Amino acid sequence: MSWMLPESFSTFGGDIDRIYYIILWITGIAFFLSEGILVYFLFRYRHKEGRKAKYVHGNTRAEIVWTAGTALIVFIVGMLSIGVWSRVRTQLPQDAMEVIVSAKQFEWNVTYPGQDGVIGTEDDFTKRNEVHAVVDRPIIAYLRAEDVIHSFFLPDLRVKQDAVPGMETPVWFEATETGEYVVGCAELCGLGHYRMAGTLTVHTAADYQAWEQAEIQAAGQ
Amino acid sequence: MTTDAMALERGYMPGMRVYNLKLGMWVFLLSEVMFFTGLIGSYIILRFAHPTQFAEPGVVLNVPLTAFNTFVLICSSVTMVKAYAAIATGDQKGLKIWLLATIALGTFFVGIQVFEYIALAQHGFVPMASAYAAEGGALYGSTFYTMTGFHGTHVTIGVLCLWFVLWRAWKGAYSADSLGGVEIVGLYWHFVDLVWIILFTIVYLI
Amino acid sequence: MDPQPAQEAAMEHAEEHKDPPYFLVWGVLFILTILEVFFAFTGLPKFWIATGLIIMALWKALLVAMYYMHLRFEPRRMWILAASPLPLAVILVIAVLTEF
Amino acid sequence: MSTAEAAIGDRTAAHEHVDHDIPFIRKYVFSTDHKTIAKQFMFMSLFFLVVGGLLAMMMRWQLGYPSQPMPGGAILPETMAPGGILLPEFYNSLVTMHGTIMIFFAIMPLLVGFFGNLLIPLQVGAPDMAFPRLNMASFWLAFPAGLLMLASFLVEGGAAGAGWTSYAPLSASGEYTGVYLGQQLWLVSLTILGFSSLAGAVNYITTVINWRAPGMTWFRLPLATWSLFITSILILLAIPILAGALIMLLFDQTIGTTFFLPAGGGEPLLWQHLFWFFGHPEVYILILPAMGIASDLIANGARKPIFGYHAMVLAIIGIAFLGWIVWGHHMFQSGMNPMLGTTFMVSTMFIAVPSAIKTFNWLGTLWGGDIHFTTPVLHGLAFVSMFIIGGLSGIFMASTPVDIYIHDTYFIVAHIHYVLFGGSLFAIFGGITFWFPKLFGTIMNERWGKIHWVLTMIFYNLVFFPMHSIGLQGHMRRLYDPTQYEYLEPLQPMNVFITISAFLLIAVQLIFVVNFFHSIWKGKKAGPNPWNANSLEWTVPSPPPHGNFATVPVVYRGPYEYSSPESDEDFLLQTTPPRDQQQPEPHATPAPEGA
Ligand code: HEA
Ligand code: HEA
Ligand code: CUA
Ligand SMILES: [Cu+2]
Repeated sequence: MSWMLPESFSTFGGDIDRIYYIILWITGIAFFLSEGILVYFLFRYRHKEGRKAKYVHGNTRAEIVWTAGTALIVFIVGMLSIGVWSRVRTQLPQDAMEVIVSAKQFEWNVTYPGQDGVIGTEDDFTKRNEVHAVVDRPIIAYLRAEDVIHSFFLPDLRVKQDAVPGMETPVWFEATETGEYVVGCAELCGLGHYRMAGTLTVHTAADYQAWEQAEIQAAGQ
Repeated sequence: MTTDAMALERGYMPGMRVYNLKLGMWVFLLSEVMFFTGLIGSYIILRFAHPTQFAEPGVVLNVPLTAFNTFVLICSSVTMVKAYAAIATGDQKGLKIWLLATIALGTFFVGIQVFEYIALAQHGFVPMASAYAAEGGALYGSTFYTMTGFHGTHVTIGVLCLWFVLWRAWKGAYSADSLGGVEIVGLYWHFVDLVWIILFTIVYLI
Repeated sequence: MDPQPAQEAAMEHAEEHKDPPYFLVWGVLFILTILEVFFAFTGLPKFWIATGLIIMALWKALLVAMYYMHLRFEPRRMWILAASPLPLAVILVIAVLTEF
Repeated sequence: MSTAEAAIGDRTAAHEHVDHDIPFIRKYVFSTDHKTIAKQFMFMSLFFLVVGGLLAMMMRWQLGYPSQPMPGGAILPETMAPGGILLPEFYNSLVTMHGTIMIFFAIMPLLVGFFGNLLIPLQVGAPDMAFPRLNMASFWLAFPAGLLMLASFLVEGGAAGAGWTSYAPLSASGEYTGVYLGQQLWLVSLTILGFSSLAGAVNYITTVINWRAPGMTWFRLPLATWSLFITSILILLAIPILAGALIMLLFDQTIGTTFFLPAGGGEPLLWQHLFWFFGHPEVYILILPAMGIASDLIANGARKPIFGYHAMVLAIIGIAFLGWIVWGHHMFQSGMNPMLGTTFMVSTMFIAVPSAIKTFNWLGTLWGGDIHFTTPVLHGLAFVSMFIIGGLSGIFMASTPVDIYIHDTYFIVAHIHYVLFGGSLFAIFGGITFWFPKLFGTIMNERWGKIHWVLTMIFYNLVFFPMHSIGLQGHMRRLYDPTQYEYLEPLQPMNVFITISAFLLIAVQLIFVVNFFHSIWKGKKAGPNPWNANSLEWTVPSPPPHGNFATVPVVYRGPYEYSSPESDEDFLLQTTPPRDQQQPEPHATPAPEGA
């Protein structure tokens, strides 16, 4: 039972988590405040012989206070969120690596640019359920789907974006540490939804070079 | 407590100053508005998203014929409202005649639409993607038949209701101060006409 | 169960002094329809054709609602009731259109 | 007092004999009496509540003991659970049908079909609904719709398995799920249910607008009726959109149109927009009546007027209005235009404002009260405290960046159940206990009611509170076997814990079932006004006679005049004439002494 988020390994992961914790504080306070008052009233004003309830119909000032108060709080939360959201979703990074992630029941096919570094040429090569990226270097994945809607989910990097057939949705991230991370499918996509898993391998630039060369060789044969 | 005294004389508080049947019909028509919003809205959105899937006006659809059909439906609205006006002045004969006229025009409208469907289908303009062979794309067929089809169904239901009202009129069920049935079937009928006015413009002319 | 429209019909007649001009409205609808058809095929830019046609269509729809559905002779709250779904319809279509 | 009792006595007598003229079939089966129809809706939806609960138990078994034979699983056919082990496709059907049945066939008919039918005519002072026959049709459409939904389990290919949201294209073509007929039955059934809801809505709206008793001005309506009225407007305008979408999807499934199939140029996102444009108002359809009921219960328990009655009404209207412009918050990660996402986030955030107004006014109602902890009140209080949790978790998801991570995880599942079980269902339990006398003339057993309440509160929270936590660890929803992801392995003990609690939760519901049926036959007889409440339904005998009111009641004041100095008791019926008019009006209903 924990309200903490697992460690995040992407550049914007921290911002997302910060907003989460801010909201956790705000709602936490709101929670203990309202539930506390509730319980206190229940105890304080429980039925006793001869007690007669106050005969009041409300209080306009109180109404204004909590209306305005709540409005202000949610407004602030909204404003905080907009910043991160537009950073994550509305601006794609320059000089990023590019791959095409094409989802289908129940696998992720990742197409890499290959030698020329351009996608859509014949030297591209495709790996099944394997995403490879370089640490501290942004990468854009162009999400496609061949059959139904899937959702490209990298829990450790705070990335989630649906892959919709008939659309190409770009999603980007920048890993901050090398290692192996899980790729999951977050949108119900059929009986194999639960096992539509892949891996994200984040290399150092050098390792990535080596791996890419090896793959190109393999594709060559 | 003067308000209560007044309320007492009035009996139930008629919040709309409109009798139940009529209010109920209006309320129902609001939901009909949203229903056609769903269909027409989807058409607008899909067409906006995929212009190439749709043909220019007049290329596939037969505009003159449908324009004439629109005219027929408008006429049926006049006859309907005349039926109402007739009974409002207690004119039983007028009521029956105008109702019959409305039924005739409504049936005629549906007839022309069926004829139009057959003609279109022969040119490969069909709802299903697999067999679609006309200009534009399958979305055109899908949306066209769904929208006009549901409107046609509404007209057909309207005609059936009109038959029922006519039958009751024959039994002398209506009079100048009891014309609820005639009025609400009229409301429905005019609404269906109204929807067609929009459909004709959006589907056939734009 | 249902109070007969007697008093209510009476009220209506009180407000609407004589029969509304049903046939006049019919004439206008007829002319507008013809105008629409011709306007649709004047080679104007698509945008203008669309706006022009929609204006005419809404005009016709309004005529039907006002005169044939007697909205003109109903209490104002009926107007509000009748207009209530329109904003929602607009919101839905506009919002989704911004997608594309 | 004797006179009053007498008056009621012979009035019932009169109506008894009227009742006897009605043949059995018209009285109990094809009845047009709103109280009978209410009962029909209640029994139907309680049955579906049990079904939905049992489906949930099967899901929980699979999640707690993935791919292990479930006890008694052998009774399931090979196509569902060979060797008692659930198949993934059957799990998907379970999730889908659980969600669909609970929302459309349990909670919605309970709140709208049952409470709407029972309360509206009684609380506005009408003899029945405006259109009794339409009302009957409403039930006799809902019932077959439910049977169709259940039948889809038996057809070849199994029941629909694309989630209760049935996202296209997964739902639009059987080749993706192997479910053909099942999905089509799902679509047809919901379309029929839509017609049923529309019939109801038209009835409720007309009745509330036109059939309020003399003196029952808008701001003298009980909040239960207010919320049901606003809810009906939501139903009236939201259901048709769903119906349109369902029909288009059905055409995609059957005759080969391509509205939502990208292969033919369709737009999968269009389905989501249409569905959620209906779907979000729908979730408020599921909470507003509960809010109204809870308000009535809490005011009655605190023996105090509702704090800020006008604010409460405005909040209901505000929630209903805002509910129309937030639907996109279900689609933040769907590939929807991010700018649109921003707008939807802001509008969603502001839904918290009217909800806050309501929450704090409930607290205000308790402040300075003289709180009697009867079972209905306890359920009302449970509603408030649980709705706060569910609502606050909504704020997390409303924040687009946070939603990136928690979308489609168990955090959402926790939210769903805190608002729908903790909110709606607790209000329903409370409402049933409170108005039980108006249904069967008896009172439910208080002791067992309280025991059921305590145990439900405990186990309910043990089931759903941990779901927040596993959601935050990245546990996706609609996941047949979480152990497939090794980063979810550590959560397995928690899943087992949830499953065990879930079984205990449904087990303690038996207390309610037993109490319910026992009280129908053996329950203590109730007077007209066992809870000393004020609104019109408490001025007539329990159960109210056919036609409800012997004479048109006259209303002199609001429904929450508890502890008013005007009366010697701590309650004051809406029909008691004010002190300045000594003699009650000739045809005003005499105020019976509270039993
Ligand atoms: C009864 C049903 C109900 C209700 C009332 C709500 C109420 C709310 N819901 Fe919920 N929702 C659902 C039923 C409901 N929801 C369901 C079924 C789903 C899942 C659908 C699916 O299957 O995908 C869902 C999903 C859902 C999502 C999509 C999540 C996702 O899929 O990624 C979002 C996102 O914004 C959301 C938000 C909200 C908000 C902001 C409210 C607000 O109305 C809550 C407002 C209430 C409060 C805020 C608490 C009281 C206020 C105070 C105590 C004052 C202090 C508060 C502050 C200072 C903030 N809901
Ligand atoms: C009101 C709605 C409602 C209710 C009450 C419940 C009740 C329960 N739900 Fe669920 N649930 C949903 C609505 C609801 N649910 C929805 C909408 C979804 C999303 C579906 C989707 O993803 O598509 C969902 C999804 C969902 C999931 C996620 C599945 C997944 O994503 O893989 C889980 C998992 O544990 C779950 C569990 C439970 C459990 C254990 C209960 C238990 O509380 C059940 C306990 C049993 C009862 C409450 C009934 C007892 C009966 C009575 C008390 C009445 C008897 C009285 C008489 C006969 C007189 N539900
Ligand atoms: Cu792919 Cu779920
Ligand atoms: Cu929502």
